[in-house]
Amino acid sequence: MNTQELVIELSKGISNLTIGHIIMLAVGGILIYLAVAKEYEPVLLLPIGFGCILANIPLTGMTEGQGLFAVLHSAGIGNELFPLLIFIGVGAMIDFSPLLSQPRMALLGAAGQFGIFATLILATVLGFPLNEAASIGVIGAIDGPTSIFVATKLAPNLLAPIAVAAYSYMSLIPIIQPPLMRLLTTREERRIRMVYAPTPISRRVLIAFPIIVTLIVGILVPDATPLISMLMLGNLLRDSGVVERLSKAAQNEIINIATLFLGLTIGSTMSAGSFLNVETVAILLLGLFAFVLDTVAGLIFGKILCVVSGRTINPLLGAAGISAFPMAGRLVARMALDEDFDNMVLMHAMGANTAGQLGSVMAGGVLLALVTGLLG
Amino acid sequence: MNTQELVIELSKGISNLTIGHIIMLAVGGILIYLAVAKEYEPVLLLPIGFGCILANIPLTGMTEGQGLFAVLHSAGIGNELFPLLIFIGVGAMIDFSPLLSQPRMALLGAAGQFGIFATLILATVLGFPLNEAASIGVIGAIDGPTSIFVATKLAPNLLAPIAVAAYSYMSLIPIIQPPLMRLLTTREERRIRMVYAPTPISRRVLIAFPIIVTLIVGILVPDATPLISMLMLGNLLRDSGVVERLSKAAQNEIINIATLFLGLTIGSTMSAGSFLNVETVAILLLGLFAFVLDTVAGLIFGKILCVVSGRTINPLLGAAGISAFPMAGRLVARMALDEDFDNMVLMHAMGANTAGQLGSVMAGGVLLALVTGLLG
Amino acid sequence: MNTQELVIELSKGISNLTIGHIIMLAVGGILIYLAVAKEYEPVLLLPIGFGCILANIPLTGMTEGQGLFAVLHSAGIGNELFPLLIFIGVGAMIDFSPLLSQPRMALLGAAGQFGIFATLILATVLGFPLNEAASIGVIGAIDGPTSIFVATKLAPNLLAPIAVAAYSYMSLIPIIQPPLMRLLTTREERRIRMVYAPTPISRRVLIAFPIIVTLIVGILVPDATPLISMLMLGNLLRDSGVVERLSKAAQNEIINIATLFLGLTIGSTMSAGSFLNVETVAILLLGLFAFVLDTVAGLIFGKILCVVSGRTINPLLGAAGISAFPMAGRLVARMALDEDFDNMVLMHAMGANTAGQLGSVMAGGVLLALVTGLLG
Amino acid sequence: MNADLSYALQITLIGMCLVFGAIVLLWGIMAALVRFLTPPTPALPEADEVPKAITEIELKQRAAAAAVSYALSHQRQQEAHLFPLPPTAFVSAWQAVMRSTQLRQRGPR
Amino acid sequence: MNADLSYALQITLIGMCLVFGAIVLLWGIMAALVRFLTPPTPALPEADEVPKAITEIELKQRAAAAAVSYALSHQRQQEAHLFPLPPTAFVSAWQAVMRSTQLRQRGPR
Amino acid sequence: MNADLSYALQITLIGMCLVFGAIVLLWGIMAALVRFLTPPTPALPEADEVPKAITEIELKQRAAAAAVSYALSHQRQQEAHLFPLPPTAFVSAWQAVMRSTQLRQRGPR
Ligand code: NA
Ligand code: NA
Ligand code: NA
Repeated sequence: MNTQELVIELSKGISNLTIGHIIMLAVGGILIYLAVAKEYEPVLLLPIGFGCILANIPLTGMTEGQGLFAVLHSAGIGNELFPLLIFIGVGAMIDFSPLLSQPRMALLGAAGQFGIFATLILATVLGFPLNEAASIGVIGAIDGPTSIFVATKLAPNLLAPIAVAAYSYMSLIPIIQPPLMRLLTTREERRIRMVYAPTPISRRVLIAFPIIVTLIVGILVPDATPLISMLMLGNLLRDSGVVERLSKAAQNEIINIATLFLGLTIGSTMSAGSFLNVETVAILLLGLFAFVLDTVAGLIFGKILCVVSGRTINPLLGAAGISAFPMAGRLVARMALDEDFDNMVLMHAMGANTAGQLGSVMAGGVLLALVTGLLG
Repeated sequence: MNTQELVIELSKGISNLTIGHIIMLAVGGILIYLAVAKEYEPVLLLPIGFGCILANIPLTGMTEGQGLFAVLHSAGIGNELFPLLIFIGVGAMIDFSPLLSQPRMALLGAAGQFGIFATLILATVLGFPLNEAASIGVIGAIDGPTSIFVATKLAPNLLAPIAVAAYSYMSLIPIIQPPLMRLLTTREERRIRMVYAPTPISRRVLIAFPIIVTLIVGILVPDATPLISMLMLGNLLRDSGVVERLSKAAQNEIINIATLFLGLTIGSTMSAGSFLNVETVAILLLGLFAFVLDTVAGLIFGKILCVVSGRTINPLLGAAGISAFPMAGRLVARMALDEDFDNMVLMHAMGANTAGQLGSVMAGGVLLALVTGLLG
Repeated sequence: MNTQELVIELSKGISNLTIGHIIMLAVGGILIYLAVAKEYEPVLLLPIGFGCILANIPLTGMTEGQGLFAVLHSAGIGNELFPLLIFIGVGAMIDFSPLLSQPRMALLGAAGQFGIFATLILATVLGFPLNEAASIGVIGAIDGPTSIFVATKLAPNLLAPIAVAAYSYMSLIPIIQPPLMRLLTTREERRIRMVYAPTPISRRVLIAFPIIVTLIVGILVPDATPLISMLMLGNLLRDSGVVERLSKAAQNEIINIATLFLGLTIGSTMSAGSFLNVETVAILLLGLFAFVLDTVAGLIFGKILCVVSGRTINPLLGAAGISAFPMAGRLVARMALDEDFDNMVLMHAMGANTAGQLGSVMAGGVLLALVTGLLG
Repeated sequence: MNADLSYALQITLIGMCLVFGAIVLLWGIMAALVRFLTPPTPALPEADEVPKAITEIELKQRAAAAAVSYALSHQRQQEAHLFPLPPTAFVSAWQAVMRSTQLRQRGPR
Repeated sequence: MNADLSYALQITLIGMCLVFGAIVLLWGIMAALVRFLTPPTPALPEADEVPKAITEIELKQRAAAAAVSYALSHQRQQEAHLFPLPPTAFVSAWQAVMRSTQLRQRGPR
Repeated sequence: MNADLSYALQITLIGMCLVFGAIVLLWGIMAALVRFLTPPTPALPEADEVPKAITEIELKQRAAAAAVSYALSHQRQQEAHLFPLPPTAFVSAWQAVMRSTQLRQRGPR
């Protein structure tokens, strides 16, 4: 090995560094900054940002062959294992009793899915083929695992920007939603108080609920079954009360490990080569559009319900129906409190929020079914 | 897409639902009911029941290709990883000192394996080929991981009914055993009190025991090595006292995650197509036969020992030698207490029960060796 | 099956047992003894010893086909997953503030890598080809995951003796280092006291550090990126303070499970056939040579720094620069205390020790880059 | 209008209908579950007037209490405690001493 | 009698013999382990009569105590505590106050 | 001298240089990080003499304290506690009682 070869060998890292890499390294740094300094969904943004950095250091081999990220990708992304494991954990953390005790709150979980379809239309207009447009639309599910699940099935090539958009915007909920809430509702509407006289929910109902939902959704929308069933499995582990060990495992080991690996691997798909292009920018903008539209549709539907119900429903609740569990629910409750320090709508908001979670999964499954049916 | 196609696409779930699916959905529901309401081995029956339900919702794709259950099956059932991981955890929870301090209790762990072989004979008579008959017989090991391990090697096509039989009957131990105990022993026999003057067991013995057992069993019955060695590894982690971290991991993370995945995946093999047939009914009946015969053989052997020892051994202990650790041991102790509130045989029963656990694994290995030798 | 066949079938375990197996069974027993009785790195030596025993019981099939160890090997050794997961956990346990507050301590982490290269030269002289010689040299990194990572890439056939040497000698640090320390330093030198007036380290520095190190090392030495980045990821999870869940998972579940599986699988590569030969003996001796040389080089460099700094640096610190985190650091602090019960150099020693950890990873990466570059 | 856009519009129409339909179905299921699976309560206050006596203020108070308890429970969940600790142990031992002192001071000496 | 049945009978015969053989071997090993690896106890009560003095009642009491402690330890294990907590901390702090009060009350004032 | 040995010597030379180079770079980075990212402290004791007043003994004491606290924290880490418990709760409740007693004993009756 002569000196020249040596210098080439030793400087291969720097000499292969492109401007694209540097931009993506900065993007990774920004994601980590948002995670650490702003605490926006840090459990996801931090691993995504770190994975992004690693994917844009040249010649590490981590995303190829037997490299770490290639291994993790085929172990848990390609087959959707990680999103499903995360859903077991999420299910084990969700309490459906606020929804079960006020079943009409479920309605609010439907309108908040409108952004999915509107974005699908817009993306089609912009020239994306149907499968990609649908995958972009599903960012509007505002639910990470659902977005990843659908995108992996319909357009795996767009997984990186879709997942990044889903999780980044989800973490930006406290910034995106409040202006829309103020814009679309009057002060009087936001001050509407709601009666809280819930039916007591028995253990039997809590146990039957996840099983029945799995059955009904499973039979009506088979494509949504993996997602909804794992969410409901987690919830059953929790509410059954007889498998404390498994419930703890779902809420801790399983979700933590899957989250870390999912975040890193999603981040590692953000390589300059495949991420830095006009399509990504379009997807990010469309994703933001979907988020805004979900909130707008939710709020308008909330206003309709408000009128229909004789002003007994606070229209802010519509904004909680978009999913983004549990941030959206809490945000709505805080907004109502801000207007009137005595206006407690948290239980109603959590009901609408869990309904939005269910609605998002079902909307994702319906979309998958329709697009697969059309294309297949 | 015209309306007709759309209706077909959207109703594909319902239109593919067969009466078989509905029956199996009910079976899954019953398993969950037993788990939740009766608390029969809920950590296994609940995931099995839920997996069964998911396997019988049409067109979810979860058991094919890259579906969740296909992934979990090839990750941990086909290669027997999950049963072995569970055995590490079980080993880390077993205390062998009751057995070590009364080594003669070991004898009771041998008779309780008779059901394995008698069921093998009966299954052969009923026309099952030898490999399948042996897999059915091993339900009589009354030990989930052993049954799954042997069945995966000899007759993977029968895995579902065998695993379901093994775990369901194990959870029904408190219902199956007591009538047999009362039938086969007299009140006087059940009231026999036993002297408890155990040799103190030093830490050195507790550490040497799992290593020696692994060596001896491993060399004499190589086919039993994976099972016995993982059981003994867990026990060594526990008793060595120097790897607290690993012992905790075995008793918590490892066993919990493996149990959840194993249960779900076993349940997912209970699809109507492969489960609903005469063979399954025959296997379930043969499994029950094996359970009964194990208990009967154990009790008869207990009575023989009782006579031989000059009525210093309570024949009930024979029923603890069947494995089904630790339920069988506790049940025997409770039966003895029921007859005489002052008759403490728990330590003896746990000794016999741990011996039964070892005997079951060895019997499984012997069976595997003999059948493989004959067929291969 | 006639009687003769039966006897052959049933005695296949014993009849296939060779003297080599017996020797290796004894080796496994000795490793477990060291782990349990001497508490030398028990979390690794115990699983390695147990894996060694299982690999040398004939005909278990555990290391072939779909056997447990074959499965674990392809799941986590062949692709270096387990060492990298361990590094996430190690990173989450390392506190870099002693190093950051005394950056000059970093220098001590460079000299302690000399053994790597000297051993490479010696192994080449002894006739090992370059790739094998480099893998043997990397035992001198005195860091398990680094050794395994490099050996898997360069000479997977030597993985067993290299990993065993790395971990065994690491556990023997308290025996190997003190005589060398006493031999190479005078009593006066060991009694040198050091001023401790550290710069306070802000949270911002602690968070920026792992990211910057990943970037710089990643770009300069791409081959070291997987190792250094996972170490730094763990450290970032810890120091960011916003992802407590992930940090705990890294420090507990992830590292414990990976350590257990890694140990078992490494042990299982110690089969008599591939382990019991002159090469292994040579590797073990060369590994010891590397350890000794690392310590000697570190101490000599420490003496040089001592002189250069006007006797304000205790030369013992050089011995902490070899990696072997955190044992070497603690050992140095204890040696200093032994000479003078008032001489506190623990913080300086931990600084040097963490620098040694970083130096080891970088040296491993440099070696990998140079050898890969040379071999083509 | 190209084919994809036409498809997209169809999907939107059908999709939103299905989502609303599914949600309404869910509403019905939940209502039925709660009605049929809730065990009959002891039915103590059979006096029909009592529920009406609950003023709006009381309802608001109840909502507030539920919200606070829910928020607290949720916050606790987020901290991901691995097992529940008996809360009394966490009354600092020093506090206990002060309480004990107060206990002694009751009544004149 | 078909071949499989004949095999099954052979397997049963040989299998049960082997299982019993292995168990007897295990018995022997355990007895040997306990004998040879148990460190010689301080051998304090060398008086040979003492062991005989242990009446059957005492043996039963011992068995009962062992059973209870075993059952309790097992129960605790099932709850899957992730690490052992010092038991004293769980004496409720309030209890501590009461103890302290009792402490004060010892003896006349 | 064969080719491999020649290579090995080259690798050693270049490798050690690179390792030292990288470590020196690391030193520089760390120094820069600490300098530029440390937030300006409130700068209260602007009096320049104060730092000098810290005698060598005090520095040693400080080192000792840091070492002990570091060692303790590390030891605790090794025990792999899954979440930090408030230390006060672990002042044994019995200790609390004794403290309470001492509290009462202050001053004459
Ligand atoms: Na949504
Ligand atoms: Na059995
Ligand atoms: Na080193």
